[in-house]
Amino acid sequence: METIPEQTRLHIPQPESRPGEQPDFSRIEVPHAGEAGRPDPLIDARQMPDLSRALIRVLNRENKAVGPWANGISADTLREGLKLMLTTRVYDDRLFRVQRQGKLSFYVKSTGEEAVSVAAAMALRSGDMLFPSYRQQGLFIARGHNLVDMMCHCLSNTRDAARGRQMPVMYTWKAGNIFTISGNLGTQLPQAVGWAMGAAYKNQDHIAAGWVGDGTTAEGDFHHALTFASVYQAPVILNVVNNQWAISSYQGVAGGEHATFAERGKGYGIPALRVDGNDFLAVHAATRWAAARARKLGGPTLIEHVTYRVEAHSTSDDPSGYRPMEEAQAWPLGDPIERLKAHLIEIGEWSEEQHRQMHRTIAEKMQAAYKEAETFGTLNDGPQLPRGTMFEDVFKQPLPHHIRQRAQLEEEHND
Amino acid sequence: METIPEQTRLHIPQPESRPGEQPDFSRIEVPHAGEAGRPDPLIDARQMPDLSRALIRVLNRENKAVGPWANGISADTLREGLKLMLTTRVYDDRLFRVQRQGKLSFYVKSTGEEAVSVAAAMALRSGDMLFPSYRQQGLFIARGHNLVDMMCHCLSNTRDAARGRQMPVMYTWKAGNIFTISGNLGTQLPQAVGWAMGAAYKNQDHIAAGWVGDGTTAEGDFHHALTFASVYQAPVILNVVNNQWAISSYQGVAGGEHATFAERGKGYGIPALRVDGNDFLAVHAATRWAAARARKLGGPTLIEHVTYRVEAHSTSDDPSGYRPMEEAQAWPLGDPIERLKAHLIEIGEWSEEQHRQMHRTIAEKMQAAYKEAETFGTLNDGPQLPRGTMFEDVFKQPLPHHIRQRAQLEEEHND
Amino acid sequence: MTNRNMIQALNSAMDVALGQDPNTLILGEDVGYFGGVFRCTAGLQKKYGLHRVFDTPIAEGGIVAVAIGMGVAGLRPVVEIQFADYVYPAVDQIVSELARIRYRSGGEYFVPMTIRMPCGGGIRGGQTHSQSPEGIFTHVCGLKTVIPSNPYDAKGMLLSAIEDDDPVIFLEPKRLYNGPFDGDPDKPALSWTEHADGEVPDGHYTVPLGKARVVRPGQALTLITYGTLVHVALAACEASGIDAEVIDLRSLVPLDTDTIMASVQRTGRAVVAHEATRTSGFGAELVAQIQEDCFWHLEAPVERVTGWDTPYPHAFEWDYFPGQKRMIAAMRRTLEA
Amino acid sequence: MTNRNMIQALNSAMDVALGQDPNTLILGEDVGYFGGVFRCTAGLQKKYGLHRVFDTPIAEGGIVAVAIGMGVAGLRPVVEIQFADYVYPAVDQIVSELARIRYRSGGEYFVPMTIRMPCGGGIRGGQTHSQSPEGIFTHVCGLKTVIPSNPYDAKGMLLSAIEDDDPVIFLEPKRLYNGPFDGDPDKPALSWTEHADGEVPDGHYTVPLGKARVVRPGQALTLITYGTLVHVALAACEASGIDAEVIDLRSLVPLDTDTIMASVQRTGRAVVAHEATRTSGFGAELVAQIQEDCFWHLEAPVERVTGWDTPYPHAFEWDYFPGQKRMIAAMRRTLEA
Ligand SMILES: Cc1ncc(C[n+]2csc(CCOP(=O)(O)OP(=O)(O)O)c2C)c(N)n1
Ligand SMILES: Cc1ncc(C[n+]2csc(CCOP(=O)(O)OP(=O)(O)O)c2C)c(N)n1
Ligand SMILES: [Mg+2]
Ligand SMILES: [Mg+2]
Repeated sequence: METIPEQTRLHIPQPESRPGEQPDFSRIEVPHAGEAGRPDPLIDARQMPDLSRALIRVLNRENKAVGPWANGISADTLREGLKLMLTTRVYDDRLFRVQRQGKLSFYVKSTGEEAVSVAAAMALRSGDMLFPSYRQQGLFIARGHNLVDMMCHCLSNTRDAARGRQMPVMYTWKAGNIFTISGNLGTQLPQAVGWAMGAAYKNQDHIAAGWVGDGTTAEGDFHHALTFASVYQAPVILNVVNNQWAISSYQGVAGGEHATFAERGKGYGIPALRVDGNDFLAVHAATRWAAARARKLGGPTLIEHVTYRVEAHSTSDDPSGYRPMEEAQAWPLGDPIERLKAHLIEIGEWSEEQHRQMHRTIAEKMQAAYKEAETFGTLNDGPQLPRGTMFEDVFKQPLPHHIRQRAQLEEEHND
Repeated sequence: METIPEQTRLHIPQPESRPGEQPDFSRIEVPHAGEAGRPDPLIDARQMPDLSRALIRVLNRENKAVGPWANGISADTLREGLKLMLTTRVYDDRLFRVQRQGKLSFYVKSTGEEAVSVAAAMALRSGDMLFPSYRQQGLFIARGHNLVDMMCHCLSNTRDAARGRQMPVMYTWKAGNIFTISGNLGTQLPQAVGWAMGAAYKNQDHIAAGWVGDGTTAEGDFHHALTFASVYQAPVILNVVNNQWAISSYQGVAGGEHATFAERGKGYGIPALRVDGNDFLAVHAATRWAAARARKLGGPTLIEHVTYRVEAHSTSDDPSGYRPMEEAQAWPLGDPIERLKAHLIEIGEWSEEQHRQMHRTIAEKMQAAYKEAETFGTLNDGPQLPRGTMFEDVFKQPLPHHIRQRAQLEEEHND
Repeated sequence: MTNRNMIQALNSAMDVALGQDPNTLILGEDVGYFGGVFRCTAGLQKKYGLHRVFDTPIAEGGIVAVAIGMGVAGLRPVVEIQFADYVYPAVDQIVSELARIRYRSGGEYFVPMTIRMPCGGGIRGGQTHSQSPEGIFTHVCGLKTVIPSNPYDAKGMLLSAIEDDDPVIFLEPKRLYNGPFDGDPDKPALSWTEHADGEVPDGHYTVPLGKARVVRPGQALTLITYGTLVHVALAACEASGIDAEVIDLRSLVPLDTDTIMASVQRTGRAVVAHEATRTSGFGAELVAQIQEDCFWHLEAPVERVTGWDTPYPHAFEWDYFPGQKRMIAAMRRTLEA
Repeated sequence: MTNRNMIQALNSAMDVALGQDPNTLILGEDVGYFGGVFRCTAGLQKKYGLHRVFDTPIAEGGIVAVAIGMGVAGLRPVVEIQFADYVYPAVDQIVSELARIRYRSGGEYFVPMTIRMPCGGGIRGGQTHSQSPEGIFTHVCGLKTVIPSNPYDAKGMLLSAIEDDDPVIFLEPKRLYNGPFDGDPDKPALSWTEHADGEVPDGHYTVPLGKARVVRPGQALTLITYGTLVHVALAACEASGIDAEVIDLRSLVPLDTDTIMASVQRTGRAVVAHEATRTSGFGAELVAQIQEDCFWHLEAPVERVTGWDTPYPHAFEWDYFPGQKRMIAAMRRTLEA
């Protein structure tokens, strides 16, 4: 039997720090806001300046919006963005607590990543189709989905649009043009490309956008999305939310050690933007750029949003087992809500008092919404969906064996 | 019902020419030989000059070896390469004819692509492990596999190492460190990465090399190979043989319209070389560079070999249905055998007479080999493998149901 | 009415579908200009335009994924997988997505996709051009799985599949493309020209999914099969003189249990036959259902005639293939039990 | 001998395997520093080093592919797929490659890989954290498919799997990780502490693959099952007073037909039970084989107790789950037939 020496030639990527060690984000280069150039959205991909290693930032240290990506977004829009991000955060906090009370089986927060979804949704048109992963609840909130409906989904209750079939957070909202979220990572990205191809086929100028995490970029689906998007020049925005972690694996395990995720686009001739994902204005501007490009038949764009997963992966996870507790505080790109708030205050369009007031209003609304949601039942209590509905929607019409099985199930409960 | 306008917004890639039209390879830029620089093989990937849009060429129009990639390969080695390429071509021609006689079920030629495999095999060490696709028969020939054995495989006869289970051309040769070829495209590339990881794990300095076609790069496996190779810095060479066609689909359908296949490497921080695949010296030099890099723990390299599939995809295919007949002649990078021969003559190390003589010798050897191979049977005639062997090797030991089924099969034939 | 082989019948079905619904489109490897490696889509790109019938990158998972997106966008994609053996890279998109989208979205979203793929052996394709993976798909709720055995059914069923709002796995026994095949490779190949089921209407018609067809009424036993083996079964009856009732299932999910059970209850004996590997093949499901529904009528164990539990080996293709001998032996065992 | 839950037993098996063979290594999502989302590999990276137990990119197909390459290089990879529901992206590498490499290479190459994956429902995981895909793997020749029901078997079988020179699909019923589960979610959860099969030797031992275990001898009928349902079956016998012989298959391929058939031939009645979807599930294969081998002994149709032909719905988890009621009803039907 051979023995394997301790000193192996196999490179195993390791994060900068583990529990008990000092957080270390020195690998994250933070260029000055305004530094990255902004090419014309219809620039030939071959002429595209390399923004895949840049970091597009708009808000500078003085909380001012600077540089070519600062595109004159109105204070009203910014306030709306602030409200939607805060709503998302309060929503997350509320549902997290509900989960801890045992009323939800599971929950996933997006704390710290609210700009990624809220700003993107605001930069798109309502007819554009969205294919999120499970951490973009901000898209639903920004598109104005009813909070009660969202909560009812998480409670799998009688008002759940998914009819009790999905775990919490895997929303579906056809009226809002957001696709049913999959528990399987990555599958939705090439689907977004297909939807975009369909829109182009039908000569519509709607575009599609999809989101995956840094970890998920390793799936074959990611490659399929980029390949098909490039081949058919599909009007689609492919978003990678690099929140540094995939459960316990840091982004280097997904291949972030030797290239950025935005750089993946280069290999397919797809323009790529690497964006400060905690800078609302930067995410908004980048999404607008990509949307303009796609809508005018310029083809797909890949956007990497550099952000940080502040909380646990999900309620089933405890990150103290694999990363320093203090890492979130050490994150160099700050908090998207705090930064946008500071910007609005800086430009004289907001105040601490207004902010407190808004927070209060949102919290009250959330409280009321949750109360209402519970009247439709929880997983364990209150009104329940009829169990027989579980046999519906497997097909458009139940097949004979579904009818038989449904009857058998009812019988089990009549005993 | 909506109607879809003729003028769709969906981009469908189209080749430059179709049957009846003039072949047009103006998209293939052919830079001067010697132009591309040659960095040190251990260069940091971040510092790597971009050779993924270049075309590394050594042989110039005067048939001289020029530039930094001309690395003083001996005339003996070149003559050996010439012989092996010619052997490969004669082998292909012979087996093609055997197929047309109805003695093989199927055959795949590599005509015009002989340098890609022969030069690569010669640039590697015998302990390096190869994971080819079905069009790299040159690897087996260059590593000295017995031609009779190869033919016996194609005949599925009593001396077939695959024991009659594989179609022709899907060789297996463990003693030669070449992996059993798969009929499923792309699967072998991440396996090559895994083998390389295994070698590194065991602290050996063997490396692995895998080959896929341009069309195959679209499979998720390709992405897995690049991702894992990058993450673990595996000592592996990932070869893309861009022969312009994937059955009837030109390379643009695989995503070659908006980037080269070598460029895919960029997105993963994997150094990439784009090579004139019909230039024996260029393929050899590029492979040596990548091998040196991998062996010294510099990590993976992606090599795109720009070449042309001169013949039909396989004996089941007729290319006159989808590309101009004259396309092969219009191919701007010439023929690898002719070019190496001309170089050897140019440097005074070869002559037409020697070439004719060599051709004759090879043809005779081939003839003799085929005669010998047939003595072990063909698919329809002569000695046959016992049918019961089909139940072996499903598992290391047959399971009880295999023994039962084997008996049942024998009974069928005893009736 | 025109005499058509199965390739032409399939082509005609797609021609009709493209003609009647601008939201129908065809995509797959080599299906565009070239018309598919088996020529099933020949001429359709020329007739309907580049964007209606087009080539894809070689990435089965990607093809199904983008077709899902198209379906969600309101189109009706018809996908060709070049060989059923190459469907595995798409299994995640088929199982985790295509089959589940209607369900997991509470009925909000659905994808009316048809996935065509040539299956089965008999063309010396070896282990990677001969597989019959229907058993896997029948285990996945949310998919319909069908397999015609002749040109008439092929066209009518393909139109049904395309018009169906649920995803359909449409398997095409490639050995039947050019003619019926009775399992004897040494006999000269037959063509569909002389066969009644080669008479195919030119325009639109459908054969419903979920209806089996009794192709040979009989008294001695019930032989339940589909695809290529339908023709082997008929030949086996002829050769052996056994008066079996031969049922061509045509559709595995939905399954026409009425036709099956009525026949077995009458004959009291059943044989099920398929080309796929035996263990956990669809034959097992058939046996399980038959013994559930016909236990008191059965006078002998239900026999399975199948491919072996090995890959489909190149040199031993005809040893793997469940031909007449294997079928007759099983029928005899059933009758003698 | 130490009392261990199933997680600890699996961990101990891998600990032994890593300790005895430097060519054994473990890879998968989150298995390294963190020790796996179910903690099965906890502490192993620390004990054996970074390169022996490490995290992979999230690409199940890539994981299996590189593990194949490692196996060819002479290593013995143990792969964790985080949930069985996420194995589908790896199906091509498993079916077309892993299962076929020994065969297609004429025995030249082989890959001694074990693929572990938690399966089954009962933890409110909804349709993407509850699946039991064993039926798909049992249809693929060249794969062994096994599933333990307790800590003792889990460790012994995992060591057998790792030491086996053929690829093994190793399913772990996640509802059993922390204790036996009788199917009643309203009862307080049990732990393995009080269970005899929670006593697990510390060092090396094996439980052979292919041997079923009679967990309850009985006369009235034979109840054949595996995984979580073994415990449901025992509770169902207790609750109903039916004297069933309960067989824990442990291994589906290879299948211990001797134990099954001997029992059914004695009792004359059989029920097969699994959590997976009914149609084309492994239960169908069991029924098919039982009626083939025991036809003349059977006094009633073989009943199947299974999950329904729907995805595993989040809110209706316990309506989907084949619990004691469904099992008792089937046993009664069998007895009353
Ligand atoms: C195909 C598949 N494999 C594995 C999982 C299990 N899983 C769920 S989330 C997750 C990590 C994803 O990380 P990332 O893509 O970075 O997204 P994030 O959670 O950070 O937003 C994993 C491995 C899954 N859901 N699907
Ligand atoms: C997974 C899979 N899909 C499809 C096929 C069918 N097929 C065989 S060869 C081929 C074209 C491959 O083209 P390319 O990769 O460019 O290689 P080349 O034949 O040009 O050498 C196709 C589609 C296959 N063998 N495997
Ligand atoms: Mg992440
Ligand atoms: Mg090619």
